[in-house]
Amino acid sequence: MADILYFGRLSDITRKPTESIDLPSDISHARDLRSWAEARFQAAGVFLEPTVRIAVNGEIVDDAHPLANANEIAFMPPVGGG
Amino acid sequence: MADILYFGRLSDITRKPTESIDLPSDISHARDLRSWAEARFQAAGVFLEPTVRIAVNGEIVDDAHPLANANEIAFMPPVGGG
Amino acid sequence: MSVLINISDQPISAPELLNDFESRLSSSGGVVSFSGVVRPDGKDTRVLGLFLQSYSPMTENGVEAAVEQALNRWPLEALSVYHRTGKIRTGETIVFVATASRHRRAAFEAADFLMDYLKTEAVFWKKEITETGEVWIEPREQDYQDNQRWQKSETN
Amino acid sequence: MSVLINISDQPISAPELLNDFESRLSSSGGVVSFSGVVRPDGKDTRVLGLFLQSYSPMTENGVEAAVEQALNRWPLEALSVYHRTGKIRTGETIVFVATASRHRRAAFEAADFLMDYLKTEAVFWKKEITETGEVWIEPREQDYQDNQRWQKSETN
Repeated sequence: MADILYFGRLSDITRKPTESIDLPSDISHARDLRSWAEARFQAAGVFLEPTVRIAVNGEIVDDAHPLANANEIAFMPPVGGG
Repeated sequence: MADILYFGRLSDITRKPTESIDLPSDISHARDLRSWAEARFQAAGVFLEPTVRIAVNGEIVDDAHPLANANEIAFMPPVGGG
Repeated sequence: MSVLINISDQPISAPELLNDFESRLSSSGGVVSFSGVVRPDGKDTRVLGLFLQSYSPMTENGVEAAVEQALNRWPLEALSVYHRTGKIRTGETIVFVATASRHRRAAFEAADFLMDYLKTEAVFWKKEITETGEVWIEPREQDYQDNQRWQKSETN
Repeated sequence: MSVLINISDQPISAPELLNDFESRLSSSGGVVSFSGVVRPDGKDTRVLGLFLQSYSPMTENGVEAAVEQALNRWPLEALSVYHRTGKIRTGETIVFVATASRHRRAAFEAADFLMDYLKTEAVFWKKEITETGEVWIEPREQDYQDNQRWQKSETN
């Protein structure tokens, strides 16, 4: 199982902040999970936006990063506090 | 009578922060008061330093400014707070 | 060096934190503080408050890395960063940064730098709660430009 | 706009003044404060305190003019300048400046500008009281350079 986290406006689309899934066998890299989430949530391209970054186990990664079960994988729209 | 004020390190030389004098007849401009103070306090050139400015009635003036009795005349070494 | 970093849902009182900060100083000449207060005026409507989401420990790690950068770049004696998460009402303080240095320019620049980091790179997501609903707010272009000032001057 | 200028021999508590300042705000996003604390280390010897001399009303008029400049230049909601005169012991606060604006850059720059004015142009004379005697201190070259930054950017 991998934990998938949806931050900021993404959780408005997914209607949940987090879920645990068994990664399908066709998801081997970060870019695959973008397409998967896009299709799953009918997200009008939101998960493909370059400014929506992916973090694996707390580190920002690029789309070619490999994914595996037991990873914590976060979708992160643009950040900013204060 | 004119009030003469000596600020900062100048009062260490004059040994008084202020004095009232009847302006001698040969003191008609700010530059004359510099020479007068210089001679009076044997000040080793301090009153002639260009960074020591003169204020008349609360306004910085140049050496050509006229002086008169009833003026408040201040010798101001470089300023700075905080 | 005295460093405090605090990211929590507890209220922030800038005067109290400035008081604590001053008590940690021994020889600093200049102390700069910044506090960010939630404004009542949103894009179109009155803002009742914000909701701030963080991602632990990425949020904390990022702030710590920015603090390290500030300490390497400026001669600071002390530094505090407080940031609230969760629900924060209009008029309440969302962020407090304080810096102390014997050089006032260093204290100003380090506080400014940390605020730019917090506004543009810190791992927070921000939702405005208004009279007409809730909307996620992402950084303005101006915020990114502010932050890039520091990258340019790295090459000096 | 809310402006407070205070030049007196009364002690300054930066946290208390920041608290007062915040209570005057209605909608500001960013609040910057600067406090200057008397340092224990002088040029050669331990500093016990300072003596600050002012020249009323030139000192007040000059600060007011600098405040006017700041208000013309930056969109500020509130501004405070407190400066002590007379004897001030090491560890005590000699100056406090606070600025508030909905733009944090404006609040930072205005506070920085006012401090540069106070350090280099404000009508004060400063004497260090040390273990070995008393010595008048005039501004450092660095202070003048800091202040000139603002004149350069006037031409932008």
